[in-house]
Amino acid sequence: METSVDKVLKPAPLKNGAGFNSQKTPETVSTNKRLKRSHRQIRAENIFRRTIMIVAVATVVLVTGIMVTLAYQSRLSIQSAGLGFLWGKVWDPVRDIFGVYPFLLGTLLTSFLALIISVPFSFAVALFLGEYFPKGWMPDLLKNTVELIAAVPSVIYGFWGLAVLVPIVRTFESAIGVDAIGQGIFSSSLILAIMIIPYAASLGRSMIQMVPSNLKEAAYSLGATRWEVIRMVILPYTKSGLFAGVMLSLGRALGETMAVTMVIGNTSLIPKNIFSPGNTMASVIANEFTEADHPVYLSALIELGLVLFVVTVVINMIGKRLIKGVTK
Amino acid sequence: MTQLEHELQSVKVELIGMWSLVESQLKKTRTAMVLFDRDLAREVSMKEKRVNAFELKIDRDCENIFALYCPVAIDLRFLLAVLKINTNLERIGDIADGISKYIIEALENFDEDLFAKTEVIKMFDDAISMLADTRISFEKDDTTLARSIFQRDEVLDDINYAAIDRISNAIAEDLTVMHDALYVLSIIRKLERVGDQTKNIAEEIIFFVEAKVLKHHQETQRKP
Amino acid sequence: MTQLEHELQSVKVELIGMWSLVESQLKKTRTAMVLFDRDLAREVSMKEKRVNAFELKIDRDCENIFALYCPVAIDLRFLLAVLKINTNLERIGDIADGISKYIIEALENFDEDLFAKTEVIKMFDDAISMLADTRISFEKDDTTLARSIFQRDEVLDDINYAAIDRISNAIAEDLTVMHDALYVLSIIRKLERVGDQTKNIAEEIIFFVEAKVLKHHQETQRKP
Amino acid sequence: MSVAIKYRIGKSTVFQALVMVLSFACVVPLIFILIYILQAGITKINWHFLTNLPKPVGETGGGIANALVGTSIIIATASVIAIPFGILCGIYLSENKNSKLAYWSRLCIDILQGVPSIVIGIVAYFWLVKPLNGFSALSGSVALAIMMLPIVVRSTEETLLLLPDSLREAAYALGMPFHRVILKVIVPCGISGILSGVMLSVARITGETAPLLFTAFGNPYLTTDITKPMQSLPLLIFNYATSPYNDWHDLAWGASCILLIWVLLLNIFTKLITRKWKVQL
Amino acid sequence: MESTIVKSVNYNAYFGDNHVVKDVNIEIPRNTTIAVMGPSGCGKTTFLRGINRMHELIPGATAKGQILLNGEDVMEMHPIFVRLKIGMVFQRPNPFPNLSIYDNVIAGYKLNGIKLPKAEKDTIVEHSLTRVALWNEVKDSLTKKGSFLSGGQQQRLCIARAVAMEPEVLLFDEPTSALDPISTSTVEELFHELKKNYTLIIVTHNMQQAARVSDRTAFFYMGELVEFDDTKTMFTNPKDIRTQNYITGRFS
Amino acid sequence: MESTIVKSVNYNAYFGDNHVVKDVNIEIPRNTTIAVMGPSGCGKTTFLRGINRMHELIPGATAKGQILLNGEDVMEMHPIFVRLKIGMVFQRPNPFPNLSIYDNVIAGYKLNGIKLPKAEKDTIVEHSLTRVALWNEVKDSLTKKGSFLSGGQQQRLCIARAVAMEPEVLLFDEPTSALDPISTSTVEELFHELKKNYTLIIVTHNMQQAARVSDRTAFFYMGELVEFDDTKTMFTNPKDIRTQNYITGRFS
Ligand SMILES: Nc1ncnc2c1ncn2[C@@H]1O[C@H](COP(=O)(O)OP(=O)(O)OP(=O)(O)O)[C@@H](O)[C@H]1O
Ligand SMILES: Nc1ncnc2c1ncn2[C@@H]1O[C@H](COP(=O)(O)OP(=O)(O)OP(=O)(O)O)[C@@H](O)[C@H]1O
Ligand SMILES: [Mg+2]
Ligand SMILES: [Mg+2]
Ligand SMILES: O=P([O-])([O-])[O-]
Repeated sequence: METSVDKVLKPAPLKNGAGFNSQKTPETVSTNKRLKRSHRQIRAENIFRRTIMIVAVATVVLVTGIMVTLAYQSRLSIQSAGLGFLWGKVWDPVRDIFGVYPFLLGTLLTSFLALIISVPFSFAVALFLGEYFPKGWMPDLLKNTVELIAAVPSVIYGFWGLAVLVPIVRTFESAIGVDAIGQGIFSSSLILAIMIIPYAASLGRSMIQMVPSNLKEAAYSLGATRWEVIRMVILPYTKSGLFAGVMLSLGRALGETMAVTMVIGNTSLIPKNIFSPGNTMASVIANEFTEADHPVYLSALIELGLVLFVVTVVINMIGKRLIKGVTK
Repeated sequence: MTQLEHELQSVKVELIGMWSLVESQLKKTRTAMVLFDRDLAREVSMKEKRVNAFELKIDRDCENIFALYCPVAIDLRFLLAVLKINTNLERIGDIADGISKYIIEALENFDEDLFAKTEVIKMFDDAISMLADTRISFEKDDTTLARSIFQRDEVLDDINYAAIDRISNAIAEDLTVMHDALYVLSIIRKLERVGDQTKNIAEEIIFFVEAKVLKHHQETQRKP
Repeated sequence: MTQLEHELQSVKVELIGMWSLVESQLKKTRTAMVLFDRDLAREVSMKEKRVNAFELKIDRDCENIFALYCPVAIDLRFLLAVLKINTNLERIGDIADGISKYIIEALENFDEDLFAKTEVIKMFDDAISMLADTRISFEKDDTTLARSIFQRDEVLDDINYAAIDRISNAIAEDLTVMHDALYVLSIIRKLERVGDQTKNIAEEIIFFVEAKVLKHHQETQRKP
Repeated sequence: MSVAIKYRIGKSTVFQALVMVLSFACVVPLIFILIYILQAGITKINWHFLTNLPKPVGETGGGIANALVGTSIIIATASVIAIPFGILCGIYLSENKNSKLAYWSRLCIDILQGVPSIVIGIVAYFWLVKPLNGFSALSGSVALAIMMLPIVVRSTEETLLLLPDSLREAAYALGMPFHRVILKVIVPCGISGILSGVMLSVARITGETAPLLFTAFGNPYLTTDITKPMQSLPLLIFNYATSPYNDWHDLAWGASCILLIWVLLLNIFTKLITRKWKVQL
Repeated sequence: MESTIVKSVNYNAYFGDNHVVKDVNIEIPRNTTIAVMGPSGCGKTTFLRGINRMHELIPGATAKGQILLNGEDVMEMHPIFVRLKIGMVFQRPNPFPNLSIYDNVIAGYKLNGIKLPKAEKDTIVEHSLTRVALWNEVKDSLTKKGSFLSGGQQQRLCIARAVAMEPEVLLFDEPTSALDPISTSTVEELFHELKKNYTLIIVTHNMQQAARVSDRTAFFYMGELVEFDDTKTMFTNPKDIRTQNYITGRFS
Repeated sequence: MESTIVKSVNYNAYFGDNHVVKDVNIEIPRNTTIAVMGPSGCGKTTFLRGINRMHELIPGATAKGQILLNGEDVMEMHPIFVRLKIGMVFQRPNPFPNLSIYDNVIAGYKLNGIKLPKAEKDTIVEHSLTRVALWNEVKDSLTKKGSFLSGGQQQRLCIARAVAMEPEVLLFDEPTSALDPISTSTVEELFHELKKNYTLIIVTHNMQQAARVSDRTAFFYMGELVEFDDTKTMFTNPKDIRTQNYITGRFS
């Protein structure tokens, strides 16, 4: 019986049920079919393996392609300005002066301001959902609502910011006595702050829920209060996860284009304070890419894209690494 | 039924088999003694090996069950009881063999009168029926029957106690029965042991069924 | 040392305690017999209760260890051996008690001549020394010593075998010693049992140390 | 001792209150946004709005039919490209956890996930728009497909990794070949996770604007030719919202409202379907 | 000295409407070791967690009746007090992974915000680790993280952590079910040490373990306390037929 | 009839450079039940998984030597065929959660793409479920998902699934360690049924289980096969001191 099993492996044509004819019980018949099929399946197996491997290779090719494209297309700008590109304080395409310092500053200001505003809220939501009320309709509602924040397209935030938030900020600015423009870094930060709450919140929530309940029980059994459990068990256990959430939020804020473009005011000047209008790297590209009428200008914009790419990728990778460290 | 229960059941069956064999040994010995049938006595002597084999087998089975099933509670008590009963039955087998040996050794037929005087046959009958009754009480987990054994053993004890006087009287009356009389005394002594062993067995039965250790103490409570 | 080892150790200590007690019972019985010291005999009879208590205690302890620790392999064999040795020791205690009872029952001092003729004292001494040696072999797991017991038991068997003739000769010589002689016969019969029990104990020791069942079979191999 | 304990308990209670207040504060802006947009947009939506093209400045009325059609086509094309690719890649990653290729592939997917959408727009511009000499819906779809890819891959991979190894072993032990183990056992068991990843990625790209700016570009007319520039909802919103005309703002509010409802529905639908199809392990 | 330390009077526990512990009355003498046995889901864990009021941490869980600790109803005390007096060790070893071995042992003090002088902390750590027979194994690596220890060592560390708070009663919920046989036997040996100074209540599925380590055994069945007796008696001569069926493996 | 069905000749298994099974030679007679015991990490699971070539599914795992099934080296056969002949049941019950009970039983056919007529499927399902003593319990709910069953029922379902393929050998890796005592005893009873028709090889940590269910026992220690003997002999009179120390709980 076994020899016929062996035969199947060899490419020799299969005799139908060789060796099985002696018995004709239902089991042997099915055994027969089983073996015939299996031969075909060994080939299908190999094809399948190869397909998914090719797909995996393709992803690598894709990303390499993206990087190569960016680098190649920004070669003109890199050659002409070099590193000074980053520190140049003036951006004047008409005069072919491409210094991105104002946008760098704008990007960092908006992102960090947004981060500072959003983090307490994110962590509060994370604790609320992860520790205090993990189950029930009200926490479910909160969870879905917060997830919704992430689902709303950024262009809608931008539109709403432009139509509703900017006038409010303008009133606020005139009240505290700065130039009442409305559009500017502060407005963008507010919008961004709302938009990035869910990232840190949902990651934080899952990290907090991952804290083994037996650790919390250990603390409770030693007579700890809830606050002490949070401070001494949950926070230490999740700190790198929470930080990773912050990094992901930051990455998101840095790369965010449309909402910022619509409310930041779009000027290439160095912002004087957080209420000034400005530009971020992304918003410059969005605004000027189709207007770039000569190669160096276009190349400069692409180099800006490259910088943005590198910064966001680095920030994101740090976040990812941290998450991996925690979940492992 | 769990595997353990199966095993216990088969041990029980085996023990009952041994029991029947021992009973038949005792009965044959009685017949051999009464009829002075040396061949029958020799048969008993031969079959003693089978009793021994039974004992070994049951001991070994118990050991395996201990090792493999880790019995507790009723099962443990049952096994411990089986171990003890096993030993006791083997002793009874031994005694039957011993008595048969006397019969084989003895030079001539025993004096019938001696039997009557010493009540040795009654003793034999009692011992055999006690053994049978304990077996029944074991088969049926019947502790009432087991308890009744204790009283019946006293009859044997009384006969045994009276034996020395009766035997010495018999010898004094007729010196020629001396050899016979000494044998009969030895037989009586042995039968008294059978009574004791049976009593022990009854105790073990009560021990495992009711989990009371009756042995040695509570002499008064014993009688229901 | 695991908890189980502790428990086994304490059972061993207890069993050795019982052993010493039984030995001293036997020695006292011998003295009582030789000196016809009825008080000493009564003391033995009284102390029989302590032997019984020991037996119960050890049985109970073994039962608990079985139930609580589920012993296997060497531990299991040790416990089974302890159970059997325990029973045997109790029997020996019983025998000492029985002999003492004869001494108490007997109307006058035993005839010293009888002792010499029947070698009963030698039998007693042998039995006592065999018991002590098995104890030592148990304490030290010394199977060589345990094996030597089997040969020594044969001496007792021989004396026992010769007993009927010797006793009947003695009675025939002097009718007045009849009562004494019957008692001595009973004592010899009992001492033969002691030899058997000791032999059983030695078998158990070999069983648990070497895991060989010597009982009943391999009669030839037994002798080293 | 007792005072100390009371103090500790008090601290605990205060912190809890703080957490609750902050949590619910998050919800406020979202509700404002939703209400505002629904208020502003829902009145604009009618049959005419859905079936007509936008009118030039000055004329009232007009609709967003071109954007609706365009968005549907662009998203459908992107999905066709990204979903099978993403799922197969996710399978590879989950089945070859430790291989070199998996490491690099995973790294690339991670990178891709962090790439700002605008940068992907740039890349698509150079890959398709320039060689084909003109903006096209196809280039927009490719850009969106690249955006979808990491979401689909990661959700597939994570779902499959969550399935216990015992499941795989059960299948292997029955003598099943690799592809059957995956397609008949592993994927069906993880279907709800994979689907939710797919649907979320669709929801996500529906609202993407930046990569379309220099690819699909926008088109005031209705077209179904994917090699031509094409209008899409987010593009329309962006263009009209930043215009100075109130009529166009109205169009943008209507479009925002539709986009929002579509995204909400997709999210809710995802929740339902994943709950329904969830395989109880 | 057999004074009662823990006593439950008509204790009932519920998960929502699910009545899982029913009218349990038990008196536990000081410095004895109690094993709690019973089939899965019979309420052993729930009863155990009721004793130090961990039960009520689960949402929807309620309880009725009294648990007396030294004659005082724990329901009337603040749970923090109760838990300081009644330590608990769980099924899976749960040392705090972010703390060193040293800090793990005094985690109870740290968590409770009690500042101790270094010398006193050292004493407590050494003493507690010695009690759980871990001192010699870890004394040179006190600053390492607790999660580097083997399973059995971790569990002993958790016991040390509970012991460091000097509780009167220690509760164990299947303390060795996540350990391999060798670690199990080290932890079991430890029980024999601990029983001299503490009252131990050990929930276990492992009948042999209950047999080996406990003085008395409680048998739960469907939320009821069916039998509570000497362990030896329980295993050789149980009174209730349900107990006997359970320990002899004759499940209905 | 004691013909050898599985035989290993100098079998060695490695995880990378880690040599975990060392020169194992064992002959397993047809229709006997083998228990494999040994301390944690001694290579029991690895050896078992070597038999039906599940070992090599783990990245970096290699093996040397022969495993003969009916005299034929399984290393030379395609793993798919080996696994059809040698079924396996795992530590945690793993029914396919997306399939009904019915489909779970014939999963080996269904998922391998073998089409059987309905009547034949019905026969196989009934037959297999009857073999594992599950038919009466589930015959009215064959269309329900397998994950609704209790742990013990799930495990029996997994056994039925393996049995449905009519293998010659069944491997079990700690089949009851995730089950409660009652389920454990149902599965153990099942072994007594199965041993009549199959060769069972059961890895278990539970010595009592090994004792109860097996005809022969293999004891592994540090990757070596130390002793392989009759179970009764093994538990009453083991030959190797390491075996004795292990089964009597005297760990080094
Ligand atoms: N968190 C919970 N929520 C709701 N019901 C629960 C919860 N925990 C346990 N139960 C229910 O309470 C009953 C008793 O559970 P408990 O954990 O006390 O049992 P147990 O005897 O410890 O069982 P095991 O031996 O499996 O640990 C169970 O039937 C279970 O259904
Ligand atoms: N996937 C793996 N990768 C690398 N090493 C492994 C792997 N699985 C097991 N090992 C190593 O192989 C050795 C033997 O493992 P195996 O699982 O066979 O032991 P076991 O006897 O089954 O133990 P247990 O009783 O804990 O299941 C262990 O020391 C372990 O370190
Ligand atoms: Mg529990
Ligand atoms: Mg294993
Ligand atoms: O999400 P964005 O399109 O604004 O980057």
